[in-house]
Amino acid sequence: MLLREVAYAKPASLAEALEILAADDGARALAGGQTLINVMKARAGSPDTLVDLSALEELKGIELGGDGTLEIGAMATYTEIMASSEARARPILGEVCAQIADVQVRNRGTIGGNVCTNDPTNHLPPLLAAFGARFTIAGAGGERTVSSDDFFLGVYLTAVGSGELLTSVTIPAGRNDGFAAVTLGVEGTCIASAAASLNGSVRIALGCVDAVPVVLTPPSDDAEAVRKAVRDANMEPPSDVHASSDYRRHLAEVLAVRAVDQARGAA
Amino acid sequence: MTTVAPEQTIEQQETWSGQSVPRKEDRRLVQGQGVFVDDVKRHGMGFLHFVRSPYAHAHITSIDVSAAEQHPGVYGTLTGEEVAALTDPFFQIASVPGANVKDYALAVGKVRYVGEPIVAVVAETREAARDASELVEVEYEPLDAITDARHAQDDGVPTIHEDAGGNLMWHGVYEWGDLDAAFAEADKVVKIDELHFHRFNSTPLECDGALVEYNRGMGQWTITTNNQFPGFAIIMMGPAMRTGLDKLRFVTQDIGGGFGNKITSHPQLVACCLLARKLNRPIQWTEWRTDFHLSMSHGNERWFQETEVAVKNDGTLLGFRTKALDDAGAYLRYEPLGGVIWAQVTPGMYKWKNIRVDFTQVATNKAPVSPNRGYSRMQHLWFTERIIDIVAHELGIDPIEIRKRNYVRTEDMPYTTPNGCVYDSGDYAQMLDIALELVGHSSIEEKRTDAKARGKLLGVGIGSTLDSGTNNFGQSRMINPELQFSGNNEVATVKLDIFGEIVVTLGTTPQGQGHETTAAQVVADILKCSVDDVFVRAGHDSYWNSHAGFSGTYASQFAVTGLSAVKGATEMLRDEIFKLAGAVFGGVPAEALELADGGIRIKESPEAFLPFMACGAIINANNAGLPEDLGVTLNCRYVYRPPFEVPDVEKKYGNLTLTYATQIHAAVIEIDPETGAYDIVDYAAVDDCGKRINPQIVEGQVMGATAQALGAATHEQFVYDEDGNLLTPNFYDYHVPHALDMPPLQTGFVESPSPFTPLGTKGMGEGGGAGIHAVCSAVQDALRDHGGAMVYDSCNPYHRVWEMLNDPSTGARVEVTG
Amino acid sequence: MSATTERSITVTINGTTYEREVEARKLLIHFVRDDLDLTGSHIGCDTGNCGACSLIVDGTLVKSCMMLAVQADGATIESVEGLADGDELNKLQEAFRAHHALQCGYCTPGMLMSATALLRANPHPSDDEIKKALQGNICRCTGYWNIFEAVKAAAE
Amino acid sequence: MNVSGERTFAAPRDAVWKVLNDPASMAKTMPGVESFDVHDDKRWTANVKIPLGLGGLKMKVDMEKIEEQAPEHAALSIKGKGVGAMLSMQTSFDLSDADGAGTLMKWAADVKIAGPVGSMGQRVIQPIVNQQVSHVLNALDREVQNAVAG
Repeated sequence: MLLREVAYAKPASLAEALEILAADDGARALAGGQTLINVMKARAGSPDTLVDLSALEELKGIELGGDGTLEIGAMATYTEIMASSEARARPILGEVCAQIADVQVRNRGTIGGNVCTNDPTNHLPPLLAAFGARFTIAGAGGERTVSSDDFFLGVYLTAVGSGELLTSVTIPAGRNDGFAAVTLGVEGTCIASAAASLNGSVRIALGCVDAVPVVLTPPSDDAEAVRKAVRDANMEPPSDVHASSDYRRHLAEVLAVRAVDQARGAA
Repeated sequence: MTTVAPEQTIEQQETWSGQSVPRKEDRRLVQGQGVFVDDVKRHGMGFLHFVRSPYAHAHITSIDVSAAEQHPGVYGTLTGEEVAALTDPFFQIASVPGANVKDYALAVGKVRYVGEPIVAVVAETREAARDASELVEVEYEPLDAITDARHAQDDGVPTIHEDAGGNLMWHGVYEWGDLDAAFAEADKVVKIDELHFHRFNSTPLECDGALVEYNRGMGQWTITTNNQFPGFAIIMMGPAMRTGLDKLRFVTQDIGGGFGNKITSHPQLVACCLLARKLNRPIQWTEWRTDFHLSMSHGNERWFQETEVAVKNDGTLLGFRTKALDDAGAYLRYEPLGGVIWAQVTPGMYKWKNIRVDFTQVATNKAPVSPNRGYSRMQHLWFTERIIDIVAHELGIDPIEIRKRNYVRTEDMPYTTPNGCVYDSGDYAQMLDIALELVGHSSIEEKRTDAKARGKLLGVGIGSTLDSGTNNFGQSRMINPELQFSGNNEVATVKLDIFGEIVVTLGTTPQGQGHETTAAQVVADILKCSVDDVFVRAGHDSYWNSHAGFSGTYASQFAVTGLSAVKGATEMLRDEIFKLAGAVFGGVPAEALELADGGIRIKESPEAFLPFMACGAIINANNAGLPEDLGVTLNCRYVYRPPFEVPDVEKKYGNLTLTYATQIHAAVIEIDPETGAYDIVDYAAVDDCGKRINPQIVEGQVMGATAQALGAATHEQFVYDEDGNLLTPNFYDYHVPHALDMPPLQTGFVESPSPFTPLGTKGMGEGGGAGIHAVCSAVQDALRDHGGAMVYDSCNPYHRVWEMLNDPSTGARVEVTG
Repeated sequence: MSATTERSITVTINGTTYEREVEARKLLIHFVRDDLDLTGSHIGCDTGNCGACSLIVDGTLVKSCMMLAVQADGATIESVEGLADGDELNKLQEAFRAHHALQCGYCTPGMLMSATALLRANPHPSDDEIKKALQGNICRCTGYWNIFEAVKAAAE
Repeated sequence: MNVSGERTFAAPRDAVWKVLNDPASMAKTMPGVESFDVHDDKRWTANVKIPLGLGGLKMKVDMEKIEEQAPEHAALSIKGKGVGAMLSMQTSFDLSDADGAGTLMKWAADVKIAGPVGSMGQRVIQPIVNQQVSHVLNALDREVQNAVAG
């Protein structure tokens, strides 16, 4: 509670938002606020200015391309994704969104906020990494697109640089996906998570085991190959109250297999 | 008489008592019209923010508040130095060495846990107070921290309270029976190296708070607060503040949950009082969640070491000895008084005759402990239940059979325990049967097979607690002979006002227990009126409501002390109404009169009817001509004093509490062996609290206590790192149960009225500890054929279960000899 | 519009329109409780977990501790104080009372708002849907079981 | 929290040693350094704003060299004070000639974080510390290269 003093702006256009962000090194984008405002309550982080993105039409909408590619505006809320008939082209996406936190958080939390925060326990970074999603970032110099491999840089750190904004996430076509997690309580915070995508190749992303999703591409989707890929990643997951490093490493293996099984079942 | 009716619906009865009357409290609460402490505002009030210690253990070398005081909107500050000058240290309950601890409202010279308040800053707005608190410059000289009680007395460890000369706070040996004979008689001795009861609390959803006003002319403070035991707070605060107890007026209306955790807010209240006087304005303090987790009211963490159990081959339990090590945290706010309450339930539910508990309490650099639902008995009962399951496992006896073989039996009640406590009534075996039936125990092996086919490990477990209620604080004499406690009391006033309104005032501070409703039920039965005709004042006001020395809401007692006081006062009022009517009707004897329809009438000629309104009007306004010696006021105050004997301090023998409500829970769980994650798939909670005034409220307490137990058993724990940082300081990492976590629940009850109480009631509401053990027991059962780990800890999150599956030696180490 | 640390906002709560100057940093829950004296909604945590501050903002259920008051400018808000019709409790409030779905009553306002949002979107929820809809509201007194019963009863 | 590792610099040992023992160079390796103040050859202070994605964390960091054996070993005590956090860190560097060319630095640090940031959870803190450490090492590499080039 009781945030430090902060200035607030609610730009009406993407251009205006970028202008404010570029002008003020202490400015931060406010998307759904379901993480940022809590960090500000703890005063563990205190931006000088909040740039409210809620009026930016450019960041809204969920579109399904003719080739099955999904383009999701950064400000799409989890609830909107769950309800979107377009997003159902990749069914796992809505299913995973439905497991995030609770109704209230899903009503305000956004896909852009989730990935830009990149808290290791977040659901969407591993899922989007497994998809091989692409992230469109706008800045003063125009737009650029980065792959999920290049997007996630660390806890609370992504390729979105100072003065830039994530505008949308592009997800290639595919249906053969899985997601598995062990959570703190039923559908609570992830203790470990794994997402798998078997659309052409085998692509697995592990959550909660490192600062960024750990992406694995085992040569086959059989359980032993998946387990070996996890072991070969030589991860040193963080230890905390909820799990030791060893336990997380073990869960990563179990959950990777489960996610792959689900993805295979979805075929 | 004992009645059993697990699925019974409540039928229309002649009395209000025994019926699930919807609560009087609810109408305001469902409309957001409750008045909680943070809802109360005063003109010109200043908001208080505490600067808290980032270190678990450090000398404070300097404090500079000048920048904070110059911050816009700041009214002033209070430092530990000022507190030390203006107040005396809080009275200590312990004998030496704990008696020498100096505890003040703010840290003086040293900080002893992360989150300890150091400076209070008051400002015009909440935000300004917090902003200014960031400008307070505190210089520290960090010291090593002690966070593991097992090492608190090691050579070379830092001393937390230099005045106490070490980290030992209190030590006492409790021994009853003949241990040597018991172990000589035993066929087997089961040795359990160590068991651990973890640190958690009930985390009421509303945190602490106060609005404190100072009346300079009267030298008196009005403290609007959610403290749940004002009677205790004032005896701590008055002497420390060098003021009379009546100068501290406590006021509360609605409290957002307490569970014991809101008993020890007196240090913060003193800071508020000093600032209200210093700054000459009302002081508002609201504690936020992280503050609460860091600094208030953790439950006692306890180890049971070198336990030995003497047992016969047939499972007859002869005795046990153990070393109990209790972690009090950084200050003894209610300790060791609370830590030793376990003596009320020394043998658990079993006929053990020979018991030795070597009890040690130490200080650590963690938040101070305080009462917490099931306080201290929960730890001990968990331990006795652990013994039962471990012994059953080692001897190959069915955990159900060993319990039934050793239960104190109904025919033995009232039963005197080896330490002189008296179990008033109960039928444990019957309760266990009901619990087992409710979880479908007869087909448990088929369910186990079915679970196995799905790759899951099924386990079934039992947990039991005794909710000892209405205590006499008698244990205090055993920890400090100078504390001459041996009893307790509670008060109520019932009056008929001038327009015939029935008004009840209580001394209690309810936090959701429905006192307004159950008190009205008792009154309505005696005055033969409707509960709707009875107005029970909400909340507590120690100036204008009834109030006795230990008024409050704590220690499972309202149904005994509170309602007995209500009963006594109402009966006095009833008798006065009879007397008055007799006189008004011209000398009609009481036997010829009866109460009916909100008034009193002559039985034989019911048209001679005096409504309550007329009674109130006559006695207050139209009393000329009434007989001089009538002795009727229609304003009746009754103090209920539970019957107690003075305990024997030398032998630590004597009755410490009046009633024993009983809980037996059964849990069925399924573990995913690959991850250690588990689900509770069936759950039963069976409760016996004697006569139930309002079954729905009783069941609500049972449900709530169960939910807290399941949270504590699975995820809730206050974990510190070795530097003394709390790693679960909020609801993000301290996971309390959410809606989706709730298993299917069946409740059942047995009603064994207490022979010792006026209404046959027993205090209740604290019996959730049964659930903690039921889960531990079920985990152990599930692992039986999968490594056979013995559950060591009262909290078993998934990683711990996984560790026990992988390496059974991470469980408790057990050895059997003989 | 440039960034400011204070601004004037207008909100309509339970049919009454309020216009106030607020600091940008003020959370919506503080604004509602402290500035507007609508103290029915509560604060039970500081991490957005407990849901005691739940409000319906422009038809959407939110936790008002994770929203700035300035973000609610122009919004229509519903809070617990608006549920009853005068002194007449609504069906859900009556069901909470009849089923003993509250003890201390501190979580109840938020719980009622979550249940209200649920029943509006889904008048006949299944048991699982009720649990899922209340996942964001912590109650420490009841164990939720009676709350599930009350919501189910109100839906019938 | 203990973190440790190795780093090879493409520079002779004395060049690396020089950087490690130059307060001004070392201060520049701090993440988000805004200003610094050298008190003497053993003690210096930096004002930093550690760039966390959700807003910078301002800290005043005091550093003191507590051990020194040229040109192979040094140990520093670092104490940071910010509103959200208290940082305390003991770190040591051991230099040796790398196989082939360059200098091998083995380093270890014991990091303690207290205050609200410390209570945000190790799931966040541990990776953040690793991120900041790699930031420092990269900055150190740059300083070494600058020193060699300069």
